[in-house]
Amino acid sequence: MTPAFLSLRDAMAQQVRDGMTVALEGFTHLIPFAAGHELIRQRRRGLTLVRMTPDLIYDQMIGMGCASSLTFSWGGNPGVGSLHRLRDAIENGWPHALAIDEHSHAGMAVRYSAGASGLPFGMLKGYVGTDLPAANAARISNVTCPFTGERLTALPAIQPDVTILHAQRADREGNVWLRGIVGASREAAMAARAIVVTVEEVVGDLGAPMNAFVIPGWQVAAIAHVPGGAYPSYALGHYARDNAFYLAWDEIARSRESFTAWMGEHVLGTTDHAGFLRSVGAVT
Amino acid sequence: MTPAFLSLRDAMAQQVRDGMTVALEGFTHLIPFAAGHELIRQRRRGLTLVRMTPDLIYDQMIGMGCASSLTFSWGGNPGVGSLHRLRDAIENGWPHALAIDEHSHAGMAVRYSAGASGLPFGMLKGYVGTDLPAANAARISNVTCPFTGERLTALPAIQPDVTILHAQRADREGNVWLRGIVGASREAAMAARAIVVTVEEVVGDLGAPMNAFVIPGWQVAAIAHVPGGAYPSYALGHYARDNAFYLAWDEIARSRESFTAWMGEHVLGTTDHAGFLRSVGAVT
Amino acid sequence: MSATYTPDEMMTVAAARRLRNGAVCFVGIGLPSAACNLARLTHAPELVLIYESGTVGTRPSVLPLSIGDGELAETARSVIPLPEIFTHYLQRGRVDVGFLGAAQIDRVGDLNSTVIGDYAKPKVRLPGAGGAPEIAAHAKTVLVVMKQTARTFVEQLDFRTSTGRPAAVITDLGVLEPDPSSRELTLVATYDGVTPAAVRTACGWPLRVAAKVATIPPPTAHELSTLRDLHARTKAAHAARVALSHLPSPISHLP
Amino acid sequence: MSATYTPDEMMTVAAARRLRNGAVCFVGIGLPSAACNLARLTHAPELVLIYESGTVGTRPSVLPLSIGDGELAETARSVIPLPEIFTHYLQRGRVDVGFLGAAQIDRVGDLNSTVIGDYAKPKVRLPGAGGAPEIAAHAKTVLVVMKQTARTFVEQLDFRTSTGRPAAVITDLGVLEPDPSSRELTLVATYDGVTPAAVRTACGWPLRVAAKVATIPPPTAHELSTLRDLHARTKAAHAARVALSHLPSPISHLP
Repeated sequence: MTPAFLSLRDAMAQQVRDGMTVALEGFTHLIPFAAGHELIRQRRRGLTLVRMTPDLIYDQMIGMGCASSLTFSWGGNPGVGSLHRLRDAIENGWPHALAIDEHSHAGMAVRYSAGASGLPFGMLKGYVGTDLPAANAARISNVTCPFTGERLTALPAIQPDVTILHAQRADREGNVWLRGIVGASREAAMAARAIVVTVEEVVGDLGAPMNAFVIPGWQVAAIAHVPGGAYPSYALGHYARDNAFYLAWDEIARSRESFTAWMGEHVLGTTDHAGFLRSVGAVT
Repeated sequence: MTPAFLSLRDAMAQQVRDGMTVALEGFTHLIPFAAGHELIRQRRRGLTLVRMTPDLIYDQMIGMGCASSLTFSWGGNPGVGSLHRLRDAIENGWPHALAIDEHSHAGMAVRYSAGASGLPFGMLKGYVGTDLPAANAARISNVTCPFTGERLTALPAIQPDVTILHAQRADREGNVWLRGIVGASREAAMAARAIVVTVEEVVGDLGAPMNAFVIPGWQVAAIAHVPGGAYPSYALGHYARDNAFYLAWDEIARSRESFTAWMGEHVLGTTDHAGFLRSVGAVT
Repeated sequence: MSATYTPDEMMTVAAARRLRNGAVCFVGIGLPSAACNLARLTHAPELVLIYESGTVGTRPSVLPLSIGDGELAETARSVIPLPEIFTHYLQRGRVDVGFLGAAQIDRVGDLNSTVIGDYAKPKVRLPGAGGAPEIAAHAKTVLVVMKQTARTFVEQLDFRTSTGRPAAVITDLGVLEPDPSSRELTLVATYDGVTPAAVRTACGWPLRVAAKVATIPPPTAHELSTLRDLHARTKAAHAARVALSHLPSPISHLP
Repeated sequence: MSATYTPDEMMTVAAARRLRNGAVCFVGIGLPSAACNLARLTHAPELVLIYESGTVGTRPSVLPLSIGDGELAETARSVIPLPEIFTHYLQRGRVDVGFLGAAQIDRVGDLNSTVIGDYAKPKVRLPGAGGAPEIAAHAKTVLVVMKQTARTFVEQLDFRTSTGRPAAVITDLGVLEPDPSSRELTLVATYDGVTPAAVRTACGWPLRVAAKVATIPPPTAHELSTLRDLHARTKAAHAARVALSHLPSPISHLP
């Protein structure tokens, strides 16, 4: 049936509760920043956050105290350097301790794919000879091929309570079309118990070509219409990645004080994403 | 690098040799009939044929004695009934004995996906309580999830020597675009040691939309330009499935005599696919 | 009220009525496809049809002959790789209703579509499993539609292709459902004019009959005309030979 | 002939020269991306660049800041789901050259990009593995590009993120290759004006030096201008703030 079309505030309040396992996916492209900011405004706590690349959005959510645990595979500011809030949480436990469940990209892809496929685990040729298995022994194991005897690395499936995506377009039936770099978004969505999507636009006819990445509406729990919802990440065909903002974030997030002040002014100090965009000068 | 653009005859002669494991894939759509007919004309022998649905093309190849073994998951004439030549080979060993390696669709998809992923096996929740494992014990086994203890069915990967596909379009770099129902074609292609493609048209600019199913040219061994190459299967956007031919095949293939006469006249009696199409009245 | 109808038509209508609007159905070719599309064209316009070829949310105007006809792709919400149909949809538990047929069924609803006779040296080699074992295992509700004869409803399957424990078996004579405790298929309803005794005769095991056997109302005029229109459109579409016009010459050596 | 150049530029040029035309490269962000695109814009126009974001056969005109910039998607031959990059391409053995950097490297070429200090209580938490372990394991040839200091070329890694046994380590001082028998990284070439003694000083273990150390020719004028143009275009592109014009109002309740 058709998903609920809700305001972003209602969608987040209805779908995400403290203590849940939540994946805000999108690989560099289509990162659901607006949804993450709304979760910060709603003061969610104790979340297990899952993302291949935590990126600025989880740096912000971790720094604001939303997360008790992080599952990830590469935790930097791409092309810039560190995620200072992520580092502060792991190195110093600020604002509180953060448990980590760390993998490689290939491993995270396998875990999402297994979850999307309804399998309890997935496997890959990887991690062999590295220190990853010892560092995360509870979630890295082995299986032996019953035909060849080859030993493979086994990883448990990820099935988030909620996967949140941003997409360019939904139609009025709630079918969602993602276009461009999709990362592991589809797998993260199909793995989830509930799928929530923010979109740039809602149209009558989706207009997607044959074989496009379309998530059928009957699988989607809620849709919020949030233009600019991926900013400072990007939405191909709508706006580019604000690389200058990613460069600027390095300085903003470097100290607890400047981070807290910035979040207070631009996220907690605004009531919705349009307000955030005006506040940081992304719209005039 | 750019693949070789060859005549169909040269492409088949160069890439397919007796005794190889060959997958002519395409699920109902884009079945590479022209390539199969050319392998019959070249009197290939001892092939291990792999296809989820043998369809008319393998009925023909088996009846003409090309195959010593068949790996498959559903061997009927879709919506019509039996594949009489496949039945005659299994039931009576005509024209000679045919070994079979039988699975479900889900199992074949898992086997191709494992092959495409470079894994020695794949797994699914399936086959439990059925007679399939006992019927094919060498190729159906089990693994246990190291995290949950759940028992899963394990199947060996398929990596064909050659996978042959038909597609709507290639560009002059050899990039190939498949549009519409793709079945497990992509997985069968990525699993293969060599990929050979017949196409409806060769163009300067592929014109594929973002996220289309494109096989990069540098992975393709050879391309043959064969308009109508999927007939009596179909190529979306070019021509429809000749359902009337599929209905008529039931009578043609029912007896060894009528089958042999038909193949003699229309396949062995023609030198190429254009000749075949004229011979069966598909072009005038 | 309703015109004369065949047992096949009654069976298709009875199967269609089982589908609630909005359900996600994994559809096989033949009777299941006819029943699902009849439901979609009558009481269940938002029925979601998934065919194993990779077409999700398709709305064909004629019944496909094969499970991958172009009609299915062109009217689908989404056309995806076949492996994802079995992993992301079926195995992940995103399918409400799976519809199956078979050559043989036994008293607990297990199915054979593989061989008659011995597997290694079959008397009749049937098409085989296709999507059936996993549809049977993973759809939340499994429905079986097949004509009932003593030759097909058997005491002992020649081969167990699928084990599905169907919620109902809809035949051309009536409807069987598993007994709540023993799981044995039991006659719970017949069509107008069919006696339980007639149904028992057309069964290879001593068929149990429920204490109260319902009578399923005959097709309505609307159901019947919709089904017949669908079949007529389908027959016309499949009879037409395909001609490839303006076939260009192959180009042998290109770049 | 060639203008003055920096050690970074020399390192990038030396890395680019290692790539033969037509090779399939799995590219990381930073120095590897610069080297691969320099090669593509000079001697290897048919180099196939794969970024882990899912872009296959991409031809960016500016270097991406992130591994998933829109520029990569828009200039790619194919944009596919990320899991397939790791399964169908890398793990299946369809990648010729994998390019890696790291925070630490040891004498056999194993790499650390995870932590400095103890994993459970790190002194410096680094970004982590990303695609590195599988690039190192599955690319037919692994190349490492990183600046050489005694602090980063270490006797003992703090954490083994990847074990790749690289075919070559290209630094800002020269090139190390594994000794054919011991597999220990050995200095085989230096840049113009760099002595083996200087390279040994910038290494945390007693670096072995090959019997014959080659000298790598300095960047040509063409290489240097191509690289500088690329960096200039990139810097200009990344400095521009993005403004979302004509943002429509959100619609709260739709159908």
